[in-house]
Amino acid sequence: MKAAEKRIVIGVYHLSRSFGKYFALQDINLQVANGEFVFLVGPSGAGKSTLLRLIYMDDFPTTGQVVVGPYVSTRMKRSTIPFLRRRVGIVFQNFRLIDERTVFENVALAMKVTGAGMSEIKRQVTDILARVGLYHKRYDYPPVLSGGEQQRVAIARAVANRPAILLADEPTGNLDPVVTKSILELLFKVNAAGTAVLMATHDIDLVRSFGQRIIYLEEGRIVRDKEMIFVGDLRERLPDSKVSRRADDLEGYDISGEGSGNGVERGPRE
Amino acid sequence: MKAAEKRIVIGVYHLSRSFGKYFALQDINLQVANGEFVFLVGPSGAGKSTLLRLIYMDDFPTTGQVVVGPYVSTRMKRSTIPFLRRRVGIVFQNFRLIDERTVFENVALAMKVTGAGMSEIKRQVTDILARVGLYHKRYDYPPVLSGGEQQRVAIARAVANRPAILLADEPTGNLDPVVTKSILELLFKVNAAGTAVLMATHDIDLVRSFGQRIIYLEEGRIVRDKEMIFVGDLRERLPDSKVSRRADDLEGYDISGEGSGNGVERGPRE
Amino acid sequence: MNVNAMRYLISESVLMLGRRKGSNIISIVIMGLSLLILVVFLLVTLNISRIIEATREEHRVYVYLEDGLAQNVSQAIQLRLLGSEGIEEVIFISKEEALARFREALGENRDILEALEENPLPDEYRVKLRPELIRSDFMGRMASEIEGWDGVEEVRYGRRWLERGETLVRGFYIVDLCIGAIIFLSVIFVISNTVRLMVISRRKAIDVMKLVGATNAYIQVPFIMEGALQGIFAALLAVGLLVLIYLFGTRYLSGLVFLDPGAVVGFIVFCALLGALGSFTAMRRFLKM
Amino acid sequence: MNVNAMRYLISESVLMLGRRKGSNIISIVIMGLSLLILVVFLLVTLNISRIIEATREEHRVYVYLEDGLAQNVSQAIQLRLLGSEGIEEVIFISKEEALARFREALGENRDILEALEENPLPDEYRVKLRPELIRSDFMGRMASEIEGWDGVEEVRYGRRWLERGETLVRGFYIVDLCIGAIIFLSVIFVISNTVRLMVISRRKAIDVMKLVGATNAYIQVPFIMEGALQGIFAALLAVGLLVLIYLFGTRYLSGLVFLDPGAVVGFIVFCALLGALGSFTAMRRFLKM
Ligand SMILES: Nc1ncnc2c1ncn2[C@@H]1O[C@H](COP(=O)(O)OP(=O)(O)OP(=O)(O)O)[C@@H](O)[C@H]1O
Ligand SMILES: Nc1ncnc2c1ncn2[C@@H]1O[C@H](COP(=O)(O)OP(=O)(O)OP(=O)(O)O)[C@@H](O)[C@H]1O
Ligand SMILES: [Mg+2]
Ligand SMILES: [Mg+2]
Repeated sequence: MKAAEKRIVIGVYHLSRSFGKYFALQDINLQVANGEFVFLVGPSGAGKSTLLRLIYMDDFPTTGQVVVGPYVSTRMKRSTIPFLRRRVGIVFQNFRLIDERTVFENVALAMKVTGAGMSEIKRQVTDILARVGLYHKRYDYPPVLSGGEQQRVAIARAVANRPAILLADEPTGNLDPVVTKSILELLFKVNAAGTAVLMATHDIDLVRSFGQRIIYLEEGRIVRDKEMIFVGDLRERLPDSKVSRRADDLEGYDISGEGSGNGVERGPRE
Repeated sequence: MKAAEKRIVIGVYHLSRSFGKYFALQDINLQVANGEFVFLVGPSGAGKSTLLRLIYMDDFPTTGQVVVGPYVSTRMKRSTIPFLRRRVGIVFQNFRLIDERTVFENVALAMKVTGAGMSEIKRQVTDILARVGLYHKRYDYPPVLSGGEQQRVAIARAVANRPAILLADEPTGNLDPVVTKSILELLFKVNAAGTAVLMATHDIDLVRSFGQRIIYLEEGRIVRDKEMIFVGDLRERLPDSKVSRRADDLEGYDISGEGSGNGVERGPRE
Repeated sequence: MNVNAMRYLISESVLMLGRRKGSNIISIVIMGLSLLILVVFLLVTLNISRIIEATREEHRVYVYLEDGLAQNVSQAIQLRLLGSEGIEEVIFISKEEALARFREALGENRDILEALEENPLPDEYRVKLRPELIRSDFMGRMASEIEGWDGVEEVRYGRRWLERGETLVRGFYIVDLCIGAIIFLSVIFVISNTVRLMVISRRKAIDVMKLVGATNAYIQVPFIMEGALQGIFAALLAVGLLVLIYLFGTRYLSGLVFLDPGAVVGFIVFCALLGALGSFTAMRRFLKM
Repeated sequence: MNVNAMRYLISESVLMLGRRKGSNIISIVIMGLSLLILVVFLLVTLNISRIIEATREEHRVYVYLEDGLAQNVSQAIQLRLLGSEGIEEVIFISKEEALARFREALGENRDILEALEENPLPDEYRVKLRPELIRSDFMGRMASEIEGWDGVEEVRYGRRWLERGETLVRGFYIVDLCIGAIIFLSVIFVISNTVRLMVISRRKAIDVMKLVGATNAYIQVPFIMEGALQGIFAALLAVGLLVLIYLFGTRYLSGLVFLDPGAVVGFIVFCALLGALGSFTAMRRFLKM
């Protein structure tokens, strides 16, 4: 990848975030280019979720700046935040599903708020639920789902909108190795179609095997930012030893623009 | 361990649980003896959480029976369920902390409801929070904690009461390897003091290394129940390669009865 | 806002009312019963002021004629009275008739009149005014004017009673207004806070919507429409119960009147706005991030 | 239940009230304003019935004496009246005084008396009865008995007025009771459902408590105590506002009376029970697992 092709989609500059006297993040600097896949690794309480929250601007830095596409944290108006969020898919660590809505409605919500058409929503949501293996649970409510199922609904919602950027906070925390592999496969596929992915995880072993860029966070500081050493379709790096029974669900996923629009460049609509 | 010493603390007999036409569990039979440490492994949606819920009697079998100590699911009166729960510590997959209460109060709650004295509660909660490395967060509310921190609060609450049985549903799902090790250490210690532990997890790799009894669950059925092949203090089996920075927190944990009562045999009080 | 957005808003609103039926019904019933107090109060006030109005209509001005007046002079006075501003009806009562009526009015004290040797009463005209002119100031002016006419001995209009009555009615309306204001404010407050409790209980869903990129308007509108619908249902409940109370009441009190249809429609619209406003103010707190 | 349990219950209750201040305050204010309507209604009813009572106390029985009675006979009648059941006060009014009073009472019509040649009125005793005996049945019996006495010509007690007044007062009390019942039921309903909404919003915490082994009683008691405390605060709010309204009202209406202290205490206790009951019924649904 040549420097000329690179466009920075996430930029974090001299960022600190403190809660009272406690610094959850301190002097963070990092940049993520379009199409990059970055792991954010660190022990519990290192500040991974806090960093992601600052990127989707649910929280703002104490000092420093976050730049996401055209949006700059220091010049952000409250009314433009929704348009940032529509370009950023988010898998929350605690899922954040709406208990009173079915699986289908939860996933559809992310598309509905952008003003997408009913038929497009229906097609896309059906498709994505099939891919995460939950089509048969589409009329169930989140409280009756297993932990792993809830996590997959959260992932489906995050990618439903074909976002330009995907932030995933511990997206495989409740998943068994087989499903973990299929979810990673899905994330890689989304990435291969041009979405920049920033995935927080504590599973160093899982992450190391891909030889991908890894940012190590410890006690609120970046202790190491391993440069990307592998370029290409990450799916080739998935361990073959574990045979995925559910891998078939994910076959044929193509996010690269045969749908109604180019997911990567989708801007705010009204 | 000779057969004569064994006392069955959890017995599950010909148990099935269906939701509508869907069978979440089918013809489950298993027994856990006092002091045993059993892993319950299976893919997402296999029915692990459902099985645990049936054991702490938050739900009841469609057919079959669950026996926990003196409590039998088919003869259970609603008013005696609390006394069962006081002998069973539970780590919930979704933590189930009370958002409006501090970390300290959440952990204290499990002891308070048994009618324990204030000073005893204070001593024990302080102690256990130090062991899980969250003493400095004792006045914080769960919503501001990181995922891993919340999980450790949930674990602290489950063991605070020195229960006879500990049910742990994915207790390391949100934890990095270092904290995972220290938490396992804690669970093993609790087990070494006589508490029977049944821990659900999808992390087969983690589990295999201990050579402990593993029950494999798949699509609601037990596909394999590997007999216990290792007896003794499981801590000896913890991998030494990962140096625990927090391991010191867990030193000196002794649950075997120097407190106000014998945790294993604590019965209902009023 | 395009067609999809409209459809989204409508489907969201319907979804919201459909789920959580339980607590929706609770709030509607809370609101409905609060409103019932308000409409019962309005109905009572309406009927009492009808009675006051009826009493006022009974009021007459008495024009006493000089003794032994020629009939044509008397008739000229009657015509002149009928031509005056605000006079609706003029009835002639002869001195004999007047005495008979007085005797009757005295009731148990009527024997006092037995000592009379001749009829001391004059002929009179009983004048009925337009109800809105039955005020002491207007009647005072009219009385002194008519007293100046030829053949008119005196004009009486029950000044003391009128003034006393006016004070009483004014007192009633002040008390009524105070109670009404208290009820009104309480009901508004109860309703807007009931809606607020509902919104608070959905805080989690609101947060999620914000996080997936919903604009404030997109989040608010379904809630506001839900608040409005709750208001309408509550108003219908209150009006329905009021009809029952009215039907029950007419069995004991004849002549009871009901709120007129325009007022009922206005009330329902008002309640819709109230529910919407309750939602709106409750939402604003959350949406300020 | 041991000492630890007691301490647990108290500390839980205090904890609950302390946290979630916002929605607690909302419910207390909803309850307080609902109760305000109730107490305003009670205050108005109390004062109106005081006025009715005062009017009733003004009522007199008139015992007319025969003309030209010897003074000792007249005095004997007075003594006999004073000795009769239920009579509180007897005042002698001479025929001259009676005529003067009558003239005054006639007001504008007084010139009719100018035609009189002699005083047609008799001497009389005005008799004041104990207020609770001012009922047409008792007074009818008493009147016909006294009329039988020597020297008594006639006894009058304003039978028609009394009967009309009794009908009116009975009508007022019926309407008042109906409105009171509606307000009362509405207020009870609003309060118990407000508490219920609060409990519903804490469902998650209740579930957790059940899961860590709390008995139903241990879960319920703090909620019930919280409900009771909310009821007490709401009652205090309502009474406080009522005091303000009362102070404001006394500037315009002299002689206004306030609820007596016993009633206020009873009201607060009643509200505490109401809050507790609301919590209790709301909890029961959840605790049935
Ligand atoms: N709003 C807040 N107020 C106070 N402290 C906070 C707040 N948010 C986060 N923290 C603290 O900041 C630290 C970092 O939290 P964060 O959630 O980012 O950790 P994490 O890296 O995601 O950990 P985990 O892997 O356990 O999820 C934690 O110690 C947490 O308690
Ligand atoms: N109350 C319920 N109603 C309907 N279906 C249910 C209910 N509870 C559980 N299920 C279904 O039963 C299956 C087993 O769920 P369970 O939570 O036990 O899985 P699990 O083994 O814990 O999975 P995970 O590792 O993902 O947590 C799931 O498919 C779930 O959707
Ligand atoms: Mg986190
Ligand atoms: Mg589970």
